[in-house]
Amino acid sequence: MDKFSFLIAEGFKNIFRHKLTSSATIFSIFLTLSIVGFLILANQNTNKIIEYLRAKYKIEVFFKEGFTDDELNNAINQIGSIKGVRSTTLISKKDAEKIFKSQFGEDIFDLVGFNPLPASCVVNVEKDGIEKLEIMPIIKRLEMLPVVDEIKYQSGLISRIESYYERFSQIAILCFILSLAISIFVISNTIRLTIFSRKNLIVSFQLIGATRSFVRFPFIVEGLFHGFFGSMLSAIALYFLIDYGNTVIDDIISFKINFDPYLLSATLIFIGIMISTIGSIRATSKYIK
Amino acid sequence: MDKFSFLIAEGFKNIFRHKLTSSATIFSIFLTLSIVGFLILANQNTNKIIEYLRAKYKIEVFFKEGFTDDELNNAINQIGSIKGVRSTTLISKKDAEKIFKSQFGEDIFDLVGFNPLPASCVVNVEKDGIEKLEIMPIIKRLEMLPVVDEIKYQSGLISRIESYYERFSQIAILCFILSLAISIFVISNTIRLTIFSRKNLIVSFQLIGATRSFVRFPFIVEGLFHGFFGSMLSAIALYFLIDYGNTVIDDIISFKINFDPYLLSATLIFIGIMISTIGSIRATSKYIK
Amino acid sequence: MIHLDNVSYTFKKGGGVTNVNLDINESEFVFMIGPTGSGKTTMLRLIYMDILPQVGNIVVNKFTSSGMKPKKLPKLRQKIGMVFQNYLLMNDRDLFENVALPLHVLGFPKRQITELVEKSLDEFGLSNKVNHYPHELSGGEQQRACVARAMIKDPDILLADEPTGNLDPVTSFELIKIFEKINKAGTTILMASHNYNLIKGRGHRIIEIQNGSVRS
Amino acid sequence: MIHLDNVSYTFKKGGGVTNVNLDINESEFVFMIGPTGSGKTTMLRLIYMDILPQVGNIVVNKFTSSGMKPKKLPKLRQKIGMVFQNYLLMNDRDLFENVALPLHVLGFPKRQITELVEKSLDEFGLSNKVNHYPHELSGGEQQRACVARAMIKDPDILLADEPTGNLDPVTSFELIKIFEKINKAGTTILMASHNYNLIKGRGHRIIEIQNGSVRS
Ligand SMILES: Nc1ncnc2c1ncn2[C@@H]1O[C@H](COP(=O)(O)OP(=O)(O)OP(=O)(O)O)[C@@H](O)[C@H]1O
Ligand SMILES: Nc1ncnc2c1ncn2[C@@H]1O[C@H](COP(=O)(O)OP(=O)(O)OP(=O)(O)O)[C@@H](O)[C@H]1O
Ligand SMILES: [Mg+2]
Ligand SMILES: [Mg+2]
Repeated sequence: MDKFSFLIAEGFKNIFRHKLTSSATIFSIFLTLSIVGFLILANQNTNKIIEYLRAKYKIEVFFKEGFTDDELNNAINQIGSIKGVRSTTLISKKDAEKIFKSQFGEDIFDLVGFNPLPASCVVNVEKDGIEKLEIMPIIKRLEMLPVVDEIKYQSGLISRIESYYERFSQIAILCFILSLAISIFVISNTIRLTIFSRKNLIVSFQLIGATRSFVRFPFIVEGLFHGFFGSMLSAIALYFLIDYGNTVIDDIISFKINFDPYLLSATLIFIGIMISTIGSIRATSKYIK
Repeated sequence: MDKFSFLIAEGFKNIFRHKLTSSATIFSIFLTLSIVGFLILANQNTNKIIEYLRAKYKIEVFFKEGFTDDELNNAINQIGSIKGVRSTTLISKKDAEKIFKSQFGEDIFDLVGFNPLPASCVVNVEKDGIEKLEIMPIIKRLEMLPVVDEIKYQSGLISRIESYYERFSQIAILCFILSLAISIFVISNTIRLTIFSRKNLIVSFQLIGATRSFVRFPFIVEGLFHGFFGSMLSAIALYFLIDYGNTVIDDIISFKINFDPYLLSATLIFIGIMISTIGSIRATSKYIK
Repeated sequence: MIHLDNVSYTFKKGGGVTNVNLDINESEFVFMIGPTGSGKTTMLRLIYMDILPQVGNIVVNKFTSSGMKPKKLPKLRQKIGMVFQNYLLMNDRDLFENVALPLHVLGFPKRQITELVEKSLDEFGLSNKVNHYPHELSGGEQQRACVARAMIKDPDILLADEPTGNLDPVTSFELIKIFEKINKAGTTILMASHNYNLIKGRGHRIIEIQNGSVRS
Repeated sequence: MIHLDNVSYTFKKGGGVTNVNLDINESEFVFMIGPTGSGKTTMLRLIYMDILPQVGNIVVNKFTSSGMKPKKLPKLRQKIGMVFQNYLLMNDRDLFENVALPLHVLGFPKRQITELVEKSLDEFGLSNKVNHYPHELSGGEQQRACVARAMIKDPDILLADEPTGNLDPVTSFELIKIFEKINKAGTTILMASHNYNLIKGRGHRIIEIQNGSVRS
């Protein structure tokens, strides 16, 4: 019991005994986990881009002549319930007239004496969600409706948008993994150096009869603390950075970065403690015979 | 002369005398500059996104009735020479007919007995270049042409595209600056630790009468070498990463990351040597009285 | 207690000890003398098994060098007090903490540790230096601190490598008397020294090392 | 050559030297004796200006302690040879490189350095250890290495702090004879030692330090 509390106390004292190396470790955990946290957030927010692009995409459905408004409304409701459809807008024959006017600058009634333009419907696709949007199943379902005459869609466009998005999020995930790997390396590297500067102490400990676990335990306590403190700092820094960033960005382009500070902190602290503790154990082993 | 060559040799020998600290420094330069290099490339390639979005944007210009094809062609040429205009496509009355057919599923000739649709022209805006694209000056120029009847454009869309792009490239630049700052900190931190582990040697040097510059010079040589070697490694790693990445990405979405390996290497090596050398000088100073 | 059976150890660059046979019984007080570089420190390192013999066998307090595993070393060393020639104090903690360390390793209760350490520092005339870090001690003070640390746990065996090198004659003599006292109380002592004047005529066994071999 | 004028230096935690007056002339050979912890090392540190006096003034070889700037220290120390009590060899380089270092500091040509170092190592009986790193040397060998390093540049002043602590009587005596030789050739020597037997009756001035003060 006395031994255990001594070892815990040793771990804590070492943080202050070796201020430079402690601060270096905490600092490097702080720096690298800030990047990791930043990229976690970036990843969580990449879907905003696909939302934006998907929002611009629409399918136009032209209806056959001779259906009543009720029947059309009915059809519209059916369309609205298709998976992948976000919203539908009926463009009645009247609306089509206005569109013709705006598009060609002339009144179709004046030109022809009657309204030959068909009623139609603009189908907007789902913009949320990160799964790849498949357009063909929607088209198939639409074609099955009896009221539908013709369907206009740019099959190329949506798949291009999706693949752009896919590339983008692949890069984002790649960045994240890369930065996580680099964090692990940088932190381990720092820990390796800090423990290297204490290798003589480790040897001396063993020469006076300390067991491996006796030597190692304070390092684990230290590692835990460094990991906790460094990642905590990065979580705090990110919180304020994004909080401030959000007010600035919001003013300019009305966009807010989504984030859950508790989840972010928990993730970062978990990562920080894991890397730091494991790094300490591994680096110590090198000098423990 | 003998002293100078001794000091150079000392610097080189120290790299091997202190293998662990040398490799740690090189490793940390390599890691952090890899991120920096990656972000330099990402920055250089963000314009691909704006290009894609701008390519989707077009201005439609409707012509008045009663102009000859020559006059229209003349106008089109004038439009093509407006700053910010990439290309123009004439849509003659015939073309408009086809478009009507594809848009409304009916033949305008059948409906009306003549072609009331005006000739028009689709104007594509410049997609290259990273400056913000201003659409209004183009519109103003277009309005001044006598052949022009009406102009259709989505003033909102282009500015939204541009501001999205602006945000995106701001974030990219922010990431870059952040990563550069973090690199500087991480590298300095590592150097600080490596020199900390040699502080007794520095003190001993001074006790036997070495001048400050005598003590410091080998560290500078070492710093130069570490910086050069670490950044070189990161340049090589990035080169192969991107070379491989390009073949993979190219297969999937026909996109190639632009990069100039010489410029990239030169930039990274410059940054690496600067940070490492300055870091070494600063860290040494702490222990040189 | 300590048995060396035809032990040899040669460093890669030469030097070391060859064909050493030595028996030290429980409660013996043995001096080891020999010129500089003759292998005294190497002998002691072999006994506390910092290095293991390349030839021959060593038995210390029932621990045998052949097939010695790193895991068992702490058990052996917890029974041995070591005074290192180069002190090896931990420079990240003060005198008190340095001397207390072996007791923490053995899991002594805190109050007893404070008591024992204070008594020991008093005995070695270091009571007014408790809060000094090693670099804040004079050479002789560091050396005594190292002796205090070796003796604090009342070891079965005390190995002392040149423990009076930085002590004046008076303090050296006092140290020998302290050693004789704990030797009477049962501790086996092996002490390497150059200071023949200090040890001669005290009735203890003296073994002489020369060029890595024992001369009798 | 060395003048201490009412010099005092007290460490924050106590200890140090008080009101020291001392004059050592050119080519003198002075022994400084005193019990452990009396302030010998502190005196020497003051003389090579590792610490500057809080009271009083020190003049060494025309360098004055009051207003001493760190920039001028190397000039002073290049004329002084120091044998440190705790050796302070550079553990990242071998014996040869350690001993050669002061000559590199002074900018000697390479060939001359090799020659001088080989001669010196020979004189100290270390020729067969040229490629040993400090931790591969015995205590006494390290100590002689430190002496060799101090003497290699033929300094005006040699300050030696307990240079025989880890040497056997024979080697210690040889060292004193080497010191006497260079002293004859003009080097001023101040040597701190506990070993009264070694230094008595050799006709050199002996100053006694006790509790931080000089007794005459
Ligand atoms: N790690 C090592 N590598 C190579 N040679 C070594 C090593 N350690 C010691 N030696 C050599 O072995 C010989 C014996 O060394 P040891 O330290 O045992 O001598 P010692 O009797 O303790 O001498 P001293 O009285 O000077 O301390 C010496 O010549 C030394 O140079
Ligand atoms: N850095 C320091 N901080 C505090 N006290 C110190 C410091 N250095 C030395 N002392 C104290 O000053 C006193 C004189 O120390 P000094 O090293 O000069 O003694 P010394 O005569 O060289 O002894 P020894 O013969 O043991 O080497 C000692 O009591 C020591 O504890
Ligand atoms: Mg020895
Ligand atoms: Mg001293």
